[in-house]
This record gives sequence, structure tokens and C-alpha cells, in this order.
Amino acid sequence: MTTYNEMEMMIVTAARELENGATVGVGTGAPCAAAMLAQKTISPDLVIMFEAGGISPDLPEMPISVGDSRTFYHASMAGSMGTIMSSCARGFVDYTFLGGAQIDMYGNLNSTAIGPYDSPKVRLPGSGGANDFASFCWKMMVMTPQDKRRFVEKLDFLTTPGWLEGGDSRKNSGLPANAGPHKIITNMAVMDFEPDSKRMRVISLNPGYSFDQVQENCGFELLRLKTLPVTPAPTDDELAILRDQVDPGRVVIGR
Amino acid sequence: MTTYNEMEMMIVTAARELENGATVGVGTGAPCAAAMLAQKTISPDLVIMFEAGGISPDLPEMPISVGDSRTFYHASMAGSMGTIMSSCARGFVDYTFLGGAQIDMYGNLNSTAIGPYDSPKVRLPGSGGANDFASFCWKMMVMTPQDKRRFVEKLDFLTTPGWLEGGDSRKNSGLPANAGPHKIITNMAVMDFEPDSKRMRVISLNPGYSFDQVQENCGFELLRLKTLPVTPAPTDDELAILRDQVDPGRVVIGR
Amino acid sequence: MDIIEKGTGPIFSDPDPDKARAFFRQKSRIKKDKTMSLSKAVEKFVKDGDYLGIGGFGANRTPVAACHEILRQKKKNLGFAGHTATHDMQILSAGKAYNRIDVAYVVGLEARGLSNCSRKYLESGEVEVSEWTNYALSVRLQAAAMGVPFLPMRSMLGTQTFEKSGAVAAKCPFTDKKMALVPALSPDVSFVHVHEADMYGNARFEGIAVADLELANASKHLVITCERLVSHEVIARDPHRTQIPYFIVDAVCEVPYGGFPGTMPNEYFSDEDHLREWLTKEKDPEAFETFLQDNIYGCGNFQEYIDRNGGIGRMQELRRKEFMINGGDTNDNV
Amino acid sequence: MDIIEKGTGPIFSDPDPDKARAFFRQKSRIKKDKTMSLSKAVEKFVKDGDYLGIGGFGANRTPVAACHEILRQKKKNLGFAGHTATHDMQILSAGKAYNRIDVAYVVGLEARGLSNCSRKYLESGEVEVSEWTNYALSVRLQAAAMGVPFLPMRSMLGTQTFEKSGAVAAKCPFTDKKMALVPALSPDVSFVHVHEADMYGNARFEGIAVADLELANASKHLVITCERLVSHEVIARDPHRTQIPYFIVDAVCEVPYGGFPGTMPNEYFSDEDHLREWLTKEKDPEAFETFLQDNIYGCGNFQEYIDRNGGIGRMQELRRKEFMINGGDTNDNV
Repeated sequence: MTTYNEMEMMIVTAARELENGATVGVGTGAPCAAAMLAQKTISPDLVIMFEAGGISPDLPEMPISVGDSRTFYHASMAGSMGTIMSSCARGFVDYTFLGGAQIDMYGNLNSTAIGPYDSPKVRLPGSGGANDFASFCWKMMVMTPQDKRRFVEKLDFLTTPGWLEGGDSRKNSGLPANAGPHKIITNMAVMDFEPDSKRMRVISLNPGYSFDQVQENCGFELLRLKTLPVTPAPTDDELAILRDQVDPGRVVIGR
Repeated sequence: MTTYNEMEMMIVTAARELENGATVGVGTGAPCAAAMLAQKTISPDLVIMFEAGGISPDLPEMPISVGDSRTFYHASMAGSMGTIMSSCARGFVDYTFLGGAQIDMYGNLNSTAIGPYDSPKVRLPGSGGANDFASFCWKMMVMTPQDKRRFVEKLDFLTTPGWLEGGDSRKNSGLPANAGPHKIITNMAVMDFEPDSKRMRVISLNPGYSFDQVQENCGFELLRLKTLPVTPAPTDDELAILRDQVDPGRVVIGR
Repeated sequence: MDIIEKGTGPIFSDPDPDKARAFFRQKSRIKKDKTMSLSKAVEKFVKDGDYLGIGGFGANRTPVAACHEILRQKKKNLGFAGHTATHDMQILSAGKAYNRIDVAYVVGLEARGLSNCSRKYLESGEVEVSEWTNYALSVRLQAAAMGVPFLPMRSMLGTQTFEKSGAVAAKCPFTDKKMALVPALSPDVSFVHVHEADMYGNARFEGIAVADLELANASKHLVITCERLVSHEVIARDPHRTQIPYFIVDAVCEVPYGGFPGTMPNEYFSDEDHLREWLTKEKDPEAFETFLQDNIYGCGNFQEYIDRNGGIGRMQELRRKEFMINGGDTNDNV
Repeated sequence: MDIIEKGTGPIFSDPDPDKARAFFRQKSRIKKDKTMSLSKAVEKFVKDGDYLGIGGFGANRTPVAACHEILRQKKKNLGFAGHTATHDMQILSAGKAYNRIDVAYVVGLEARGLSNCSRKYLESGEVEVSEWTNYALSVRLQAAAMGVPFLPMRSMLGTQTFEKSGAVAAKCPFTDKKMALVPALSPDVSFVHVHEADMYGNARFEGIAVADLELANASKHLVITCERLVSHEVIARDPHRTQIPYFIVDAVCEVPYGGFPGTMPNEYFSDEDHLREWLTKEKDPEAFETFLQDNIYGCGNFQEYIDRNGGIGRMQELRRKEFMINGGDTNDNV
């Protein structure tokens, strides 16, 4: 079997979540690579949308920006942010991939500030379209390295909604019903959210990792399935397509 | 002096109200003829807008419909109803001409039903865009024949806002501030609205008519200026342009 | 939000965005061939009792062919968005296809006069009515298109149009000003006529948009009728010209002259003679029945209607009228 | 409307539509020649303290030339709409041109990394901040464009983004659901970069619209920078392609390559080397000063900046990159 790196593992795992005919709102980088890989493997009819307005492009290469020309190259439509976000708001978009400097056990994200909001240690970009995507898209996913400083007990700032305080809190928040965090994909494991408490739960371990290792690299207590399967490794085909067709410049997957 | 008919008199009077550089939201028929005449006489820079989306066309002939091809012929923009109405709502449109089956002393209009609303004698078209134009455009004008059945004490239905119940009632209604009915142009006279009571007031008499004649053809008591000037008759130039360039088919002005 | 005033008009469409979301969640997003005959599209997507939206403005870029087909298939008890509904309403009234209507502009054909048939049907008491304005219906569709249950606006206030609508008035929390709030309107099915579409449903048109983009995005099912199908490559070359994205579209029906006897910008002007014939025939119920039989019920499809009313030759004349080409002697049919 | 929750963030722009109406009432609607140099437009329409809007998305169809000119003219104390503000914000931060900002996406250049200069300025305490989302800023602009003081939306709820914004939460009177209501945002002056405009200001662009139409319609003053002026006849031939009507435009400035070093769809791709140079130079305050002197303050106009960074030859390369034309040997400069 071909060797692969952890970024490749994450991208392949993410791509497999995207069933054929689904819609996904993505940004640049790994999520876009995952969506492109899915299109070239299991989901030829996956519809990619970019928040700045691009709908269903034939991506000729990885975009640099969520609004650059590649995001609407040979597209069905070059619309507006309103076109995309109102489509999301109406329930037309199934998946989105988001990231952040911090994530908590309910899948809430911080991309606003590290340290106290009023005198931050680091001022970060803010929500961008993340809060909107997470509010509107049915299933929000995150690809992120497993790291104690990222997986925190308490966010310095809650930029983007996950399951908020868990339980029924999101349901009562006024956010659209039945949407929320779906899967968290790290270099070590795949997590979902326990249906009642809405707490993060490990559901599979990436090859070579134990649950304890995942827990050690997480700032809060993780739930787990009793039996933890191993996340299937990338196939040779997936790797070949990812390396040769999706990211030949190795911008995302590295060299 | 050339002879002219009453429709010509009304159109010429209306055209003179439209100063150069103003914007006007019009429909088909006499208002459109007035706007076209103004463009060809005192207001070369008059901007004509049609509620279906046409902005500043070079009208090659009188449109048949507020949305036909002529309304955006060589236009600056073929937009949408939203483009036009939101421009009106933002305060970009100075004038509009409206009509109706009935008008009351505050310039309110009925274009919905004659007789009781629930079992009307005649069901009429309804507001269309009239209520919107009257709400948003700074100065609403009406061109209509002077007739007791049109100028009524009480409307069968208040479709489109004038000064509502007069006084400060429009100010308190929530409608945009400082907009409202401006001039009423009939075959017999020109009326405005007395500033405090907002009641209809005769300000000039068309050639050949007396105040009493106007009052006799009006279902409510009219206010009047003490001295009533005569509305200036159409000039030969105005008539020539109206007949030869604006309405050569005599669709509106008749033969 | 404190309601200050409340219209008494019925609301025919549920403004709950979560219900609309649940519907759209299961709507297919696959980019597949959606071309079909108009009769199949009407059969498949218009159910008795549905709320119907018709694009265009009056008799301009209006999917007239769709209205004919709705009559041929004897659809009943529809709701209808009457935003400058002129010739479309005239047809639908002739078939008594609807029994409730959101009124902004109805029964008239603008300067052409009132439709006797539409008027009589509305006066009959068989139709439930709610009053709005043209812009209010645009804004209501826009609310649905944005996935929110209402939008604020500043017209309608102070009038009986408001009183007989389903709007409410409430104070703006930022300025304390009174606003009219209008509920989202999501038609079950709408028809929009365009110049060009690909087989997936990506569509574009020329001229004014009226409220068609709001309507298209607000509607649960959307059928595109087009003057001509084009390949996806033609669309993909200029994606900024796409106005309607394929994933909101259920069916694409190629119907040349599908807006006749109305105007289709840069294609053909309205046939005023034929529209006048409609208005005249309506005045005599018996003659009107024959007229409807000849022009709708007795036609297998819209192409037959075109053929019975002058066919390609007449279309050439209307094209010349659209482009204001007078004189010359280049057209064998003229 | 009963306010359930209320963000504590400042609102930098008065949402009162009647005040905006009073302004627009006196704005000239005359179709006159509005072409002028960009320096004159900035001088005339940007006042210290104004609230500023910049079109485009990140470094895509962004009026970069306008940002340079604002620095050259040392405009200060501006408010700024930070909706995916990347390279534009980097420039404006370098000149400390603004002192209050509505944040949706700031300090980053997307995948390219964070701007040290923007970050330090925001962390300095010299800038007043209100938090929003990208769509919230679109919707706020749309509210102003529609002449209403607010619009409802369904994101932001439940988060600190809401708490640090100026939004309020209230119940929908039709569905009883909780909505976020966001106040209208009317920039005093905005710049939008397009492909083509006529001398009156009728403007059109290709590719995605981002939130530029909302921005253009919301703004009290609007300056169009364009790749090229075209005659009014060119616009009037296809009026459905006009996206910005002349009457909302105050000035038209022809600035070829005015979006460099960003991407202009169908014209030129972003200059990633040069953008990287910006990010690198920022890390050393002294080197950055020299860089700014060389590239902005020491340039008489944007054309000089282009010339100093490769001129037409480089633009040809970026054009090839935009169209993904690799190989061949047709360009003397490559």
C-alpha cells in the first residue's frame, strides 16, 4: 500500500462523507481538495458552491481565494453572496466545511480572537461567512489537527455556532431547525456528536492512533463509541487522484 | 392660436410640472405622454422610470404596457421591479402620476372596487404599483377628468394613500416622511393641497371654466385660492411636439 | 414583536421557513437532463390545490403556453399570485383554474381594458381574495427567497389595501418607525419564460427581470419554458449571465413563441389584434366558449395555437414590430 | 417589536431611512459626464470621518487603486465595512485611514496568511469594532438599498458574534420564531471596480457580484472605477447587462488594472508574488515604510504603481494566468 500523510488521510476521509448529488459550501484549501476529490471519485454530481457567488464550477485547479476566477470557471452561475447565502438559508446546501483556531465539545468555533475579546492576544479574521454557513447548511464538518490548544474546554470567543451549549440549546436559539455540526475529522480520529447531549464523540480512530492519544490531545472529555473501528485508510486510487488531479502543485497536501 | 382638446390641455399642464433633471415613475397613456412631452420641451434630462424595470429609455413610441420592450429601449438599465421600487423607497424618484376610479379631498385613490368591497358592483384591478409609488415618490400627481362620480366624499375603498385623513395623519401613518400628493390636473382646473388641512384646493382654472363649474363637478367641498389665475393654454410648439412626436398615432390625445 | 395593526386578509402560503427548508432539503440537486414536454411538466408539477406563480409582467415575457396547458389539463382550486396578472389571469379565469388569489393587479390588461371574464369570476364570490401591492408581492417572494418568514416595507400603511391584506404593522426596534411586515410567499409551483436555458435548467433572459428572480427562488417547484434550448457549454462560457441556477429548476420545456400573444424582448412584440380578439370574444359567453375551444382546448399543444393564429409568418411580422422594422420587401409572408 | 436580546456592538451608520431619503432627494439625477481622475474623485467624495465601503471580495475585483489614493490623500478617521476585507484592509491599515470597523472578515488574506499590519492596528486599541458575518453585512447593505431600517435574518443567533454586534433578536409575528434583525448600513461613500462603464456611470462587470450591488445601492456617494470607459451606445444596446444605473453614481474613473494585484475576472489573475511581498514587507516596520513609499506615497497615481511592478508586460503575464494559457511563445515580455 502506498504511504500517505495525515493531511491526505483527512482529505480522503472528508471526501467520503460527500455523497453523490449533495451540495457543499466550501472555502479554499483542504475542504476544497476534499470536495474536488469526491467529485472525481464517488460523487461526480457533487455541487460545489463558494460563498462569494460561484456555483458548480468545473474547477480547473485549486482556487487561491473563495472569490477568484477559478471559483466560477465554466460554472453554472456566477452569482452573488446573496445568491449563495440565500440558497443556504432556504435549505439547499447539505454540507459545509469550516475551521477555526478553537473548537469546543459542542462543535462551536472561534475564529475571532485568542485571549480576552477586548484586549486580544491575537485578533483573528472573525466569522467571515462561517457563522452563516454553520447556521444554514444542514451538516457542518470540520477538518483540523488534533491539538489541545484547538480542542478547548471553553472558547475564548464563540464565533460560529455548533450545538451551542448542547442538548436542546441550538433548537431553542432561533437558528434554523435540524441543522448543526455533523463530523469532525482530525489527523487522529473522526468524531460525531452524541444525539441527546450533542457532545463530541469519537466514532473511529485513524490507523495508528488510540483513543487515549486522541483524548490526550483534546482539552475536554470526549465521548466514544464502545467499539471504535479504524478509519479506512486512503486507497491507491484516491491517493493517485488527489495527488495527480486535485492538488498536483502539492499546495495543500504538501510534498 | 391653434385649437386643442382637453386631453391635450391636461398633458401639457402636467408636462410643465416636470422640471429638468427630475425623476418620474410613470405608467402608460397620458402620464407617459406628459413625461415624453416634458423631455422634448423643458426637461431634456427628465429621467423616466417604469415600475416593471425600465430606467431612462429613449422611448421610440408610446408603450402599450408598463413592461413592454419600449420601456427599456436603448435604456440605461433594464432592471427589475425591485430595482425601481427600492430606488423609489430610497427617495430617488421625485414624481409619479397615478389614476383611479375615485379620488377624495385628501388625494386618496380607489382602484380596487366600486360598491362594497365584499360584494362589489365592479371589481377593479387593485393597487398594482400605485400604492407603492404613492408611498415612496416625493410628489404624487393625478390626471383625471373632473367628474362628480370620480371626485367623491368617501371612497368605496382606499387603495392608494394620499394625505389619508388630512392634517398630520399621513405623517403619523408610518409612510415615508414628507412625500404625498402634489397636484391634481383635470380638464377644468389644477388643484394642490392646502398645507395644514391637506385638503384639495383649486389653484388655477383652465381656460373657459369657472370655479363654480369645477365645484359642481366635484363630490366634496373644494378649497380655493382667493384669486384664481387661468392655467396657461398649450403653446403651438407644445401642441406640435405632442401631436407629431409624442403621440403621432393619436392613441392618447384622440383625433 | 408587538403588532400594532393587522390586516384581515387571508395568507394562502405558509411563511414558516423551516417547513420550506424541510422541502428543499429533499429536492434533488443533481445536474441531470430535465427537458420534457410542457404537458408532462404540468402533469408532473401542478397538482389541484397548489399555489401557482406565473412569471413576467402582464403580457410581457409571460409563460402563456403554461397557462394554456394548465387549462387543457383542467387543473382546479389553485392559489394564484396576481402581481400584474393580465393575459395570464384572463386565461386562468377562463378555466376557473384558481379559487384564491393574492391581488396586486388583476382583471385589467393595462391600457387595453378590463377582462370581462376575469372580472366576472372575481365578482362571483367563488374566489377568495387578499389585497397587496405589486411591490408587496415582490417583497413577499423575496422573503421566501431569502429563507426568512417576513420582510419589512414602507408602503401599504394607512390604506385599506393594508387592511385587506395579511400584513401586520410593527415598530422598528432601531428607529421606532412603523413598518409593514409582509409574510413570505412560497408558491408550490411557478413557471418562468426565458430566452435560453440548458437542459439542466440554467436559464437566462434579456430585458427587464420584473419579479421573476424572486419568484423563481421562492418557489418549491420551478418550470422553465424557453424560446430555445442551448448547450451547457453556451451557459458555462458566461456564467455571470445565468439568472436562474439549475438546482432550483424541476423541468425545462422548449416552447418557441411561448410568450405569444405577449411581448418577448428582442424576439417578438405583442399581437395586439389577437389580444383585442380575446377581450372582444369574452363579452359573449357563447362565442368565448368556441374561441377557447379553437385556441386552447382543441389544440394538442401550444404550437397548434400559434399555427392557428398565423404561424411563423405572423411571428415574423411580430418580430419586425419588436425591432421596429417598417417597410422593405424582404418577407414573403408580409 | 419586543426586543428579546440585543448585541452590545456599536452601530456606526444611522439606519433611519427618512434621513437617507432626505439625502437622496437632493442628489442630482442628471445624466451628465461624470468622468474624472481618481484623485479628484477621492478629493471630492471622501471626507475625513466618512464611513467607507469597498467593493469586491478579498482581492477579487477590488478597487485597489482607490485604496491607494485614499492613503495618498491621507484620509483619516474613516469608518469601514470589513466584509471579506483582505488586501484593501491591508492598505487602509497601513495608512491608519479608519478608526472604526464593522468586522465580518478582516486581517487575513484568506489562504495567503494574516496581515501583520492589519492585525497590529486592530489590536492597538485605536480602532472601534463591531462584529458581524459576511452575509449580515450584505443584508445590512440590502436593507439600506431597499430603504428600510432593518432586515431579518437567521444566522448569528446564539453566538458571541451576535453579542458583539449591533443586531437585536425579536420574534417573528407570523411564526413566532426568533429572528436576528440587523440595522441598515448606508456608507457615506463607496468604491466599486467594474469592467465597463459609460461616462454617466452606467456600469457592468463580469463574474461574481459578491455584495457589490447591495453596496452600490446603499451608498450615499458612489465612485465607479473601471477597466475601460465605453460609449453610452454600448450600454444602451444591452440594457439588461447594466448592473449599476447611472443615477446612483457620482464619479466614473477609468483606471486600467485598477484591481491589481488582485484578480479581475476575464482580465488578469492576482499577482501572488507581489501579494506575498506585501505580507513579507509588513513584518519589518522599516522595510514596510520604504515599501509603502515606493509603491503608494511616492507614486503620482496608480499607473506608476503598475509600472514599478512590471507594467504592461507583467499585466500580460497575469492575463495569461487568468486564462490559463501556458506555453507558446507569443509574448515578447515573457
